[in-house]
Amino acid sequence: MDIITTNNLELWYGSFQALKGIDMKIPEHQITAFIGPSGCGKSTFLKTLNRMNDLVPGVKITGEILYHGQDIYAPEVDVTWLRKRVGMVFQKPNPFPMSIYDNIAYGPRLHGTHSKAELNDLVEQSLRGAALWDEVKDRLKKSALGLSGGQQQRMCIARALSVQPDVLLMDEPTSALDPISTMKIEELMSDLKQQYTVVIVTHNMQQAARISDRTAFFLLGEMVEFDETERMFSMPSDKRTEDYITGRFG
Amino acid sequence: MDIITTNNLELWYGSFQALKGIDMKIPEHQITAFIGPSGCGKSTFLKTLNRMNDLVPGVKITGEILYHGQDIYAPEVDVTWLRKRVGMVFQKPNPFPMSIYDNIAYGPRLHGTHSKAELNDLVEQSLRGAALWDEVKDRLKKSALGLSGGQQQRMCIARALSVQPDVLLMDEPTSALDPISTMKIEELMSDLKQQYTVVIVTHNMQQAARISDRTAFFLLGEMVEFDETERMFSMPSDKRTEDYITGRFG
Amino acid sequence: DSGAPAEGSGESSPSGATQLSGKVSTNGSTSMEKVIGALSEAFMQQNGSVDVTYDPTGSGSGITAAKEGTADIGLSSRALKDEETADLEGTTVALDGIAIIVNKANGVKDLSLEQISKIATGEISNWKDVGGADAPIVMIGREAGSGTRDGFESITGTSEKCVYAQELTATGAVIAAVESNENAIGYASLSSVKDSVNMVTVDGVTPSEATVLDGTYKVQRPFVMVTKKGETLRPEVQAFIDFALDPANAEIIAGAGAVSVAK
Amino acid sequence: MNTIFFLCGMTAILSVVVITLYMVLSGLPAIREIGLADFLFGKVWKSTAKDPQFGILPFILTSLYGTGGAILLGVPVGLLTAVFLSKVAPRRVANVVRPAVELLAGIPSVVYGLIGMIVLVPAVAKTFRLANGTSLFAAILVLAIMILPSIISVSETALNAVPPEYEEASLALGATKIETIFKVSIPAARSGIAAGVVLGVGRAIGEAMAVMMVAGNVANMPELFKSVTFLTTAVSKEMSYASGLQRQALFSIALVLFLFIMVINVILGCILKKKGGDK
Amino acid sequence: MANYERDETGKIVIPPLSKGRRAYDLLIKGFLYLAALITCALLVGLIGYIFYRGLPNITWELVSTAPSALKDTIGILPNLLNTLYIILISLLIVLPLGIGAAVYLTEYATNRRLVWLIEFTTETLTGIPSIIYGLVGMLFFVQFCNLQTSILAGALTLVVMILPTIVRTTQESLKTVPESYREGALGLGATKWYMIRTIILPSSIDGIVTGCILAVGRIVGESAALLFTAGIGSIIAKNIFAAMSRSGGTLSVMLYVYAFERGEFGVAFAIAAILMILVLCINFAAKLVNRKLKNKF
Ligand SMILES: Nc1ncnc2c1ncn2[C@@H]1O[C@H](COP(=O)(O)OP(=O)(O)OP(=O)(O)O)[C@@H](O)[C@H]1O
Ligand SMILES: Nc1ncnc2c1ncn2[C@@H]1O[C@H](COP(=O)(O)OP(=O)(O)OP(=O)(O)O)[C@@H](O)[C@H]1O
Ligand SMILES: [Mg+2]
Ligand SMILES: [Mg+2]
Ligand SMILES: O=P([O-])([O-])[O-]
Repeated sequence: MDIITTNNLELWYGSFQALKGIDMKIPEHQITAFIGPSGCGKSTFLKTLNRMNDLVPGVKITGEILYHGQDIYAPEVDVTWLRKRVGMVFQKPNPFPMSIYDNIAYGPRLHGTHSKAELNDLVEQSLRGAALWDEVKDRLKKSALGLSGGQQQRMCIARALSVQPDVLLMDEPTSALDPISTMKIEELMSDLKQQYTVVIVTHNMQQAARISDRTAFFLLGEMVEFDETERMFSMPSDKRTEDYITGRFG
Repeated sequence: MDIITTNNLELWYGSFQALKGIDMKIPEHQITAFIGPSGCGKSTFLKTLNRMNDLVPGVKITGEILYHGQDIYAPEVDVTWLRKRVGMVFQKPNPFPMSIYDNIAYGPRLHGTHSKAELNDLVEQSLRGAALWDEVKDRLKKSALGLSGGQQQRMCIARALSVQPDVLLMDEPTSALDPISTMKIEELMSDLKQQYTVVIVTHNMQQAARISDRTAFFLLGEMVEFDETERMFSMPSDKRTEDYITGRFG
Repeated sequence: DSGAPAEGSGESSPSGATQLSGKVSTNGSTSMEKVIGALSEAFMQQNGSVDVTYDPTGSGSGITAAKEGTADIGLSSRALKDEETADLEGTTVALDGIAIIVNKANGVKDLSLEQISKIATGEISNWKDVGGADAPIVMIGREAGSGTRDGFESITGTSEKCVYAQELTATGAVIAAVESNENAIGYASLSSVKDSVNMVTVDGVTPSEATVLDGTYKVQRPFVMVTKKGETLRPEVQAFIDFALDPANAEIIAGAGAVSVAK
Repeated sequence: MNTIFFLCGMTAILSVVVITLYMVLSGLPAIREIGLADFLFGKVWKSTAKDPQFGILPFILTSLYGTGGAILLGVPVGLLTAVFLSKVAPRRVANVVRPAVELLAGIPSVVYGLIGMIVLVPAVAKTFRLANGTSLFAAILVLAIMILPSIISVSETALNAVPPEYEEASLALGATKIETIFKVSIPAARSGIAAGVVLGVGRAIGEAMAVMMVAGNVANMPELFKSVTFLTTAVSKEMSYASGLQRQALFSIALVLFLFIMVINVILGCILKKKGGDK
Repeated sequence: MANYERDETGKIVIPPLSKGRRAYDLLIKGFLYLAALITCALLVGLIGYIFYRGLPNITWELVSTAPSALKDTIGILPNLLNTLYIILISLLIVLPLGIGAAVYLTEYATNRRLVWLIEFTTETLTGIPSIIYGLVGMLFFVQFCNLQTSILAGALTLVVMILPTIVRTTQESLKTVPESYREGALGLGATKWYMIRTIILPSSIDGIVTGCILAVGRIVGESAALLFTAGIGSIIAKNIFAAMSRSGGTLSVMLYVYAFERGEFGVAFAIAAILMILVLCINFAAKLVNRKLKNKF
């Protein structure tokens, strides 16, 4: 089953075309990785999937993005609902300047959960889901800014989980982290795919090879190739992909 | 003849010792290169030679630096005189925001030359000395900021020459430049040593090997080895020097 | 009409035809501003090289300035107190009526001194009690220390008992406040009152130059030039005081709205 | 040259020392004579009476209430305007409103006083059916308008400095823009906003001329619709005429005002330093 | 895992934003627009009213004559001049002082505590209200230095008041001068002062100009500090030196005097309109300089 489908997606920042005719089907309960050289449009494409690009002034989008068959750019779509279902984790860990508890409870409160008990439950669940519960359960009321970088990133994942999304979009979630934290998060992602669909942008081809089920290679706003990760890295069908993964450019 | 001699020079930034017991004799009319890994104290040592380190708050210096036999840290020494004699060129070209002419004339004016004819002469001489005259002679009144990076750096060398120094200190003068500009400046240095004593800091061992007569290798604030360049690169006497020039660290 | 005073001053000037020069500094009461302004303007027209300056700092500061010698002439819009006359000399140069003013829309034309004092103390608080419309009375006065307030309160016997709705720091402000409030009553230097407000008659007497001078209009106070006792004044300073006292210049003072005492 | 520049640098210190010295030296004698408690907590100010009374509680309370009222009105409007400018307004609209705010800051205080006196005071009297419109309320309105620009500009700066990552995170959790602003941006900018408020407090407590023209200047205990005297106007209204103990007492009021301001400055300094420390 | 409501084609059905949240959104948005509207309305109202009342009262006679008590006329020429004099004198004094202090702070000072102290006191001066400046100016300049109520005393008082503005803007722009300029000059054997004179100050001229403009704005609008120090004199002095030693009211002070003390509202509004025009010009000039500043770097 494909959870997200894009048809001939094009995107302009003003007069600059950042995405060119992208057709992609993102399968449910798998990890899909986007790779490509800097500036090729990976982040841009990721952000169109939960409409975070709406915030950029001067953006123009044509084509379709279907989420469970529903066009997410249709006028009747409530973007807050969409973003609740399609969560996002950013490159740099970005905890709110509040307590760990309040960080995690932020989303649920927003969407109407106010009962103390329910919130406690959700916070614990989410933190467990992000493999952080044991490390922080005694300091939930402390500021989240006091966590280490890796912990902060896992907390951000927990925060994204707290609103019970379907899909998790992650834009280079480990590029600001040390190797050990990176490893923990990679492990976490493999766990997550049991319940969630994960889409990850990475500049690290080894990472894509290690953790993803399918990989898409972007170049200059085009999706050059999209295939099972193993096949892509062993026998890419496009010359440019091959050049890229063998390190000939980028 | 040695133009500069240091005896047991030590330097502290606050409580951090950046230079440890340096004894060095810098010969006249030669190019002396300082090499060593980042943070080893090359720039610091260079700057003590014309007392540019005086500007850093909390600096403490012991030992002696003799310039033509005179201790430059002696109380009666006029530091502006010293800096006129021992000129300096910096890593990043730093033209003043004025015309090329005024940039070059800045030093002479400073030291009391105001006659128009003399200034014109000096400007031409200095620019010729820095192999820049032909390129800029028609735009002397234009802003120096309009020059290319390599031209700017040669202009800075011309500016240093304009006050007729003995010694030119250069701190990585080509590290911000493209290969062609670098080559021009290396050629220029070889010309300059006819008239001046040149001391150059470089992070580029090939450069040191190409242009210098003697090379000093610094490590963690110590001068590990100081020898003729050819000998140093062919048969270093210290194990650490060998490790460094063969690329085993740094 | 500057021709007339010019002649007069020539006669009264102690130094006769000799050219006066220098600076005369005056300092003090703000309500004397108009009178001093007019006098000094005329005086300087005649004596081109004398510079008369005026610092509107208030009567208290003016008296202090005279005492400390920081000004040649202190200006006070009240008579000197006993303890002040010990080392200061007060020369009354003019009298000033204190007009009782009401809004143009107010029908009340006359008040007795007693009614005024009752209004000031708040005993009478509605216009209907003094023959006006049924409306609250808004009493507007000056700040503590003002010569005008001092004069008004001592004559109406209301010292320390007045209940004000507003205390404003200048004559003009009082007039403006009365002008813009139908229920207001206030007091202001006669010299400054224009026809933007109504003056009530006090015990039937209309405030005017004549009634102030002959004393039938009771609410009045002096304008005083204060100098140090027993000190010979510089000729230009003496000349300025004489100029103010010269009957030939009474018109200048009258033009500024006050009543000259020169006879 | 060093010495000359050093001396220039010392002028600021010197000025503060001289100001403090003069304030304290000229303010203390009257307090000593009247008695600190009687001075600060006395409810009656009759400075020229035969048996004068110098209680400045009415002035202190008026200044506090007046400032409080101005903050109460000015902060919501100011903060919301800042939010509007920083987060909501289309750029073209913001480019019109922002200079307008700057202009508001540039209007001299006497001009505010003038309009307050001519327009506001009669309007207050009419609206609330008062015999007399000069009042604490009129002063509060004028002060609220006068502190608006500083609150807006300081808050806007603070809001603009909120890292966009915070807002992105919130939006990505399905918050609306408004929810994001009020639940994340404003809390994150709170120390800057607090600085704006404290700055406004300083402005409001120190304003003299505009207040003088609309407050009525009677030494009443503060009531919303009565003429009142602020600390600043208490000083300026009687200063010209005062002598002796009355004059000294005025300097004592100024000393109290000065201490208020110094406390506010210190608070402001602390807030700003803490904010700097966060970064 | 959520179960979606799906329509007949298999598309999921997306529920709209909950009523409560939508209402909250709308309400707050309403408040935001309201607040901005209030701010703008205030401004438009204020300025419109000032011009409406003031412009008709600006006559040639008003701006070209001195007031005469004899003729009972009002003119504000002396006050225009006084304003100019006070601006000139204060700037003349405050510029060297303020720039000097800023240069000391950024180029010379090595003692961290002293720097902190100077910056702290400078900040403190910003917070002191003008009425206090007025009082201390009266006590110190007028009485202690025996300058009398005079333009000089007023200007000196203002010097202290606007010192922080000059120091801060100069300091800001000194900090933007690249360190490499300093190294370049010193490396040629320049003394510090020569370097500052020839490189540092010329490079930060824009910031200094901005400071001046801000200071002029402050001086033009100031009243409380000047009332007790420069007074309300309205006589045209023979020259600026004669003017310095006598009382002189600036436009703002005279606006207060004409409105509040004399009830001459026509004149007051005329002055208010003139002041507003000045403020507009000052804001415009500051923008211009700022834009130039941005282009430069
Ligand atoms: N807000 C924007 N406005 C204009 N152009 C933009 C904007 N954001 C991105 N771009 C441009 O769009 C192109 C794609 O950007 P994008 O951030 O998607 O690249 P990326 O593949 O994520 O690169 P990286 O690996 O560096 O993150 C780039 O050329 C970029 O300069
Ligand atoms: N102003 C200073 N204050 C304190 N420590 C300093 C200062 N300047 C340099 N240091 C320290 O002194 C040591 C030597 O610095 P220096 O700049 O001389 O190194 P370098 O050999 O020139 O390195 P690079 O190749 O990176 O320029 C470094 O550890 C540096 O951190
Ligand atoms: Mg990216
Ligand atoms: Mg270096
Ligand atoms: O201004 P007065 O002193 O006359 O009230």
